[in-house]
Amino acid sequence: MARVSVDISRRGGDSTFGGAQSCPACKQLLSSEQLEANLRVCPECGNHFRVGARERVAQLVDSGTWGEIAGNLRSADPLEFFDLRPYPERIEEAEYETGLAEAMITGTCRIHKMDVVLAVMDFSFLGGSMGSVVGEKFWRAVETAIDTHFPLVAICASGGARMQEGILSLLQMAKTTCAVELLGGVPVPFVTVLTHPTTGGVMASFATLADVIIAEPGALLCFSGPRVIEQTIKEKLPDDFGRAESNLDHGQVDMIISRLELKDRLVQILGMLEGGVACALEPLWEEEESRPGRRGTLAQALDRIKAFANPSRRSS
Amino acid sequence: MARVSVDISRRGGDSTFGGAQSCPACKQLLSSEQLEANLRVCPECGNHFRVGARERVAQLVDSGTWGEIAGNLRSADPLEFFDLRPYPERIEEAEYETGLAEAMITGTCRIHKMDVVLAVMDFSFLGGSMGSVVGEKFWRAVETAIDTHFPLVAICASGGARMQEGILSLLQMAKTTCAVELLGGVPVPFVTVLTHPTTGGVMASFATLADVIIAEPGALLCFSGPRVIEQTIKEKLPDDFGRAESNLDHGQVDMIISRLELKDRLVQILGMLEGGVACALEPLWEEEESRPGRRGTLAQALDRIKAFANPSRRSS
Amino acid sequence: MRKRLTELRRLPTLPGVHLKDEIAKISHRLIELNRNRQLDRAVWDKVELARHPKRPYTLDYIHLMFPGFIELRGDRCFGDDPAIVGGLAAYMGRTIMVIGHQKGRDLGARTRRNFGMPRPEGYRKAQRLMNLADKFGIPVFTMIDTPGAYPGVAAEERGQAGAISRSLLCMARLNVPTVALVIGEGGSGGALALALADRVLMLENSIYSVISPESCAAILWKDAGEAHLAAQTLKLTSSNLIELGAVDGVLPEPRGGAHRDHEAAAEIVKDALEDSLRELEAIHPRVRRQERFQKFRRMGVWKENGMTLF
Amino acid sequence: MRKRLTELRRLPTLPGVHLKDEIAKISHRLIELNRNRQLDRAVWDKVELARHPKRPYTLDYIHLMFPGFIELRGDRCFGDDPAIVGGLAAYMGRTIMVIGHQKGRDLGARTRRNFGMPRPEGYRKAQRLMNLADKFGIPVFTMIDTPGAYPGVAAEERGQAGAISRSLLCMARLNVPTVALVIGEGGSGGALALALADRVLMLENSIYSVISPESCAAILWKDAGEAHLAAQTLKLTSSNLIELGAVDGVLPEPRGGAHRDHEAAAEIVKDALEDSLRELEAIHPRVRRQERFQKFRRMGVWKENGMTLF
Ligand SMILES: [Zn+2]
Ligand SMILES: [Zn+2]
Repeated sequence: MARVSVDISRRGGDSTFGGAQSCPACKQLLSSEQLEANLRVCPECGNHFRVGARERVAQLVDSGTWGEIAGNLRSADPLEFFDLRPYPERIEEAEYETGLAEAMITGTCRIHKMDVVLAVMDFSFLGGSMGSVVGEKFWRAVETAIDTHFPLVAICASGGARMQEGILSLLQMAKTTCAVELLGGVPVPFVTVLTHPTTGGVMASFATLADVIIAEPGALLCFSGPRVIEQTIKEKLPDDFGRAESNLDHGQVDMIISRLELKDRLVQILGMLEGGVACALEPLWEEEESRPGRRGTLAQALDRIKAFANPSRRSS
Repeated sequence: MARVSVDISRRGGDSTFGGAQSCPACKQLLSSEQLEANLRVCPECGNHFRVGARERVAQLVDSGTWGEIAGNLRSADPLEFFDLRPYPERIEEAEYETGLAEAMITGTCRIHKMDVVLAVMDFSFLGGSMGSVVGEKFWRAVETAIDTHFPLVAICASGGARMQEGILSLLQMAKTTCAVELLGGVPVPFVTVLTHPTTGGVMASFATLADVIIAEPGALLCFSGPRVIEQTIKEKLPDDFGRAESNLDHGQVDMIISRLELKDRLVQILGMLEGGVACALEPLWEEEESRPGRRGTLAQALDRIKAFANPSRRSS
Repeated sequence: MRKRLTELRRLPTLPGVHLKDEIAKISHRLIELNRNRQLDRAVWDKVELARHPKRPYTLDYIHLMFPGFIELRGDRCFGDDPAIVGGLAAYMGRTIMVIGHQKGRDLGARTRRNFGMPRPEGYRKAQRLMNLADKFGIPVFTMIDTPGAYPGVAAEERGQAGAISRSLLCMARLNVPTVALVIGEGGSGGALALALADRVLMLENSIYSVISPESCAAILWKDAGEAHLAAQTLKLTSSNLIELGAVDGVLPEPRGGAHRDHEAAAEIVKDALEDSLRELEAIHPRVRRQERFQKFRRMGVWKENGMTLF
Repeated sequence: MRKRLTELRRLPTLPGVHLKDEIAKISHRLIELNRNRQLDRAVWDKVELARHPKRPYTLDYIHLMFPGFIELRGDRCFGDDPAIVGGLAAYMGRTIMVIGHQKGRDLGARTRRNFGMPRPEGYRKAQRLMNLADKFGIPVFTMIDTPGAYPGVAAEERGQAGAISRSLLCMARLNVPTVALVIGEGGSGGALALALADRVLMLENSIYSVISPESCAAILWKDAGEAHLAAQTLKLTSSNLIELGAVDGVLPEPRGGAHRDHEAAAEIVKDALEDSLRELEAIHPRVRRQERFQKFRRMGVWKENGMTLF
């Protein structure tokens, strides 16, 4: 499970420091400002650097619309876990270094004026590992989505389960899955964006249970990380193992979307799914049982669909 | 589709003639009586010869319990199909040669005292091809199963759709599928036994939609027949292509059962599924909506389950 | 003469009597008599139109009919089959799930899309998308254009038959309205797998058949050269099929065929889809399902107690 | 001393000041102080018992508990994975669906069954069987005994992650009662995939963990030799887990461990299954599902507004 040790150095390294750095893919020297302005996508070669959770929110969300959910949750230390260092110390350090309280932040927001519940993971917080707080935050995000009927978007980045919470971290896979099932019963649209890297327990629970699964280019997406597999088969894996492109070929994700297009595309996809929900909630026949829904959103949904500025078109 | 031309000579040839014949697998000379007494399984090597529909009924059904359903259906000639010979003439000849009215017979019966609706196909009637009559007979068998709550067993043997009925034969795939969906809504258990050969439209409709799929040893089970594939890839296929054993390895069937055990096993499997149905129909909580069921069959089902004389056991 | 032939066939085979040549001769004359060369040509023209390399394909219709389309890929098991495309489309101010065979226009695309011959992954992707549509109350629109499911060893091993049967079951099960349109070649079970719909429509110059004329001729006439005759005999044109009750409607094509004017063809399809959905959405989902079952139940012609029933 | 370590770590890295050695030394002393060698050994004994090669496996329990068992195979997509077995079992006068990891007893069986490490096909078979059980109102009983899902390239390509997540979703969705029992090694997501149940039980000497002690030691202690310490730290024994609220019950084993007396162990499991099902079947399916959701919702420990919540 906990694949905190996934090798991410090849993909971009730590992107939160200031100053210039060279793109690991094309070696181009890039200033921090340049990178940030381009959503941390290399302007030369399109390599996607990692993005922190707060920065991701800033990239996606209409300014001033973010309302954090469950921001006051903090990890406890149920196992009194101590390896080379005590778990609380690791947490403290992660808080100090990332400015985050946990590996996931959740909130309501608007994206291109569309109401959305958003959950964003941050790999730099203990490898984006999923412990009790991540599980509970995801659950509350789902609850909010069910209450408001806002669609849920989860931006994933995780090395897997958080070993330091032992079995309780494993059980977050069950917990988040139950949440997805509840969400599907409404139904409220659920879309995940899998970013580099998403592996282990997150990949094997809510990340792959979405209605539509989007991957970022080049992202490593797998259950067992390359190192674990290399140890098993005693062979070096090819570079494209588990990458987004390979996942697309193998039918595991719906599409790969460049971060530069993500915001527009997300709204299109959610609008499409909403369009179905909205129309289905305006029945032409008499209802036999009352159904919790939100009448009157049809027009809103239709407006969104009509408003497609840049429809995606592919030819043969 | 219509794979009437599937090569079946390797597997046993025509087994309905009298006199001695040699087993195509082990070359042993076998008398007709010997073969019939052993359910047309070679006593030497276990090779399964083809069985006609009437003989299959005799093998499986408790004596005197067969009540045919829809025995008065006959093929029409909606397309006025004429190739080298008119379709009605082909039908007449098949009737004459097989003593059957169509490629499937259906009826209610008891198998080891268990009420069952049984549909049996006969490959010697125009290659077991599925035309309008086969589709309608299957539909009526399903209707009977829904009305009586008797489980449905279909013994399949078919080269595919009956070309001479054109599109109407293709649409029998849709028709039989709709029937399966209706049956599943009750639910009534549905088990298929795939015998040599089952291919084309039958394989791609009700044959593979059963709750439990049983295959006879060595049976060729596929969608496209070996000849069609050989023409496509310009290579000779291996002998085991599409055989029951390969289907089992590839996860397409639940089990392979020797014809000598089929009757006992069928009743065990049906009893197991019935046990679930029966128990599920005896709720411990109060029902909110009335549910069509058959109370009182619990004891009957339990008796069947308890009566397992030879439970199947496998060790590691 | 036909009677004579039947009698000849019934004669017990006696040693030394060689009836085979005689039978073959009479058969051949019968075929010739039976042949209507004019009809033959007319039908074969339709076959060629249905397969015309410039005919609009699924993605062309999607491009022309919908202001927005988001392709969804993969079966979540093994792969993504480019021989079937599908996704969410913006349609008349709402969402629709569009799924169809895609043959590919140029050689590269044709190879990649396997000439529109799906493997099991394609049918599993279709099922996934249909279930997604059902969850959100999104109607399903399928376009059919395939020579048939791909006949390959690996496709068989991964369960081609079960992939088709479960695609059929999935369509039988849907609570949302479903419309299927044969836009080109409706070949065998590989086509039907996407055509168990509330409304099954055909374009005027499309064909829909249990087997390709070529294979049929090879099997029944023992001569692939008789494909023209087989095509005529199989009754695979839109006018044949509407007469047989196998499809619910035929859409006229622009003069000369859909390949002459893609835009006009798309306009016709769009209107037909709108009409069909308006009709279907007025029906309660449960009733719509029942009507779907009853429609396919009625497919077939047989004799019962001496009467021919449709 | 722990504080001193933390402070040292917080010091900004100054050129010429080499704190790493200092930190490592203090860390090491802390590990030594923290280590409870007696507990260490007791926990490791459990790990070895849980992996004992003579311990009863899923098929042994099936053999001993049920008068009849019909194995059902295949995922209908790609293959049949012998690392997971499943089928219909006759149980207390009714039917039950039994599904479990199977490690294999001798070398041949171990190889064939991949040491109980499933590929995606195994989880897809499990889903198929659970859905079949749901259709017929048959309760589901799972037995968990795996080092984990198989880490292989092909398994990844065929969607190991999605196969596990959908197995979890399938179990979350079931309307029938579900009972899961960890009989040996409950390793990671590959174990959990079969353990999202109304009742999750453990045998006394089984273990259930987010990661194997060996891997955990290699990652966190940078030393696979610290597996004993990792095992103790991970709290993976049945008594740890019941204390953490991660499982609903622990079943005692025959004296010395289940491997000493398979029959007695099977008897214990049978009784526990009976009790669990009696309890669960008295609950309305909808309520049972809700309780299942609520149970897993409560899994986890966190601080909120300064209070620690369970
Ligand atoms: Zn670059
Ligand atoms: Zn023999």
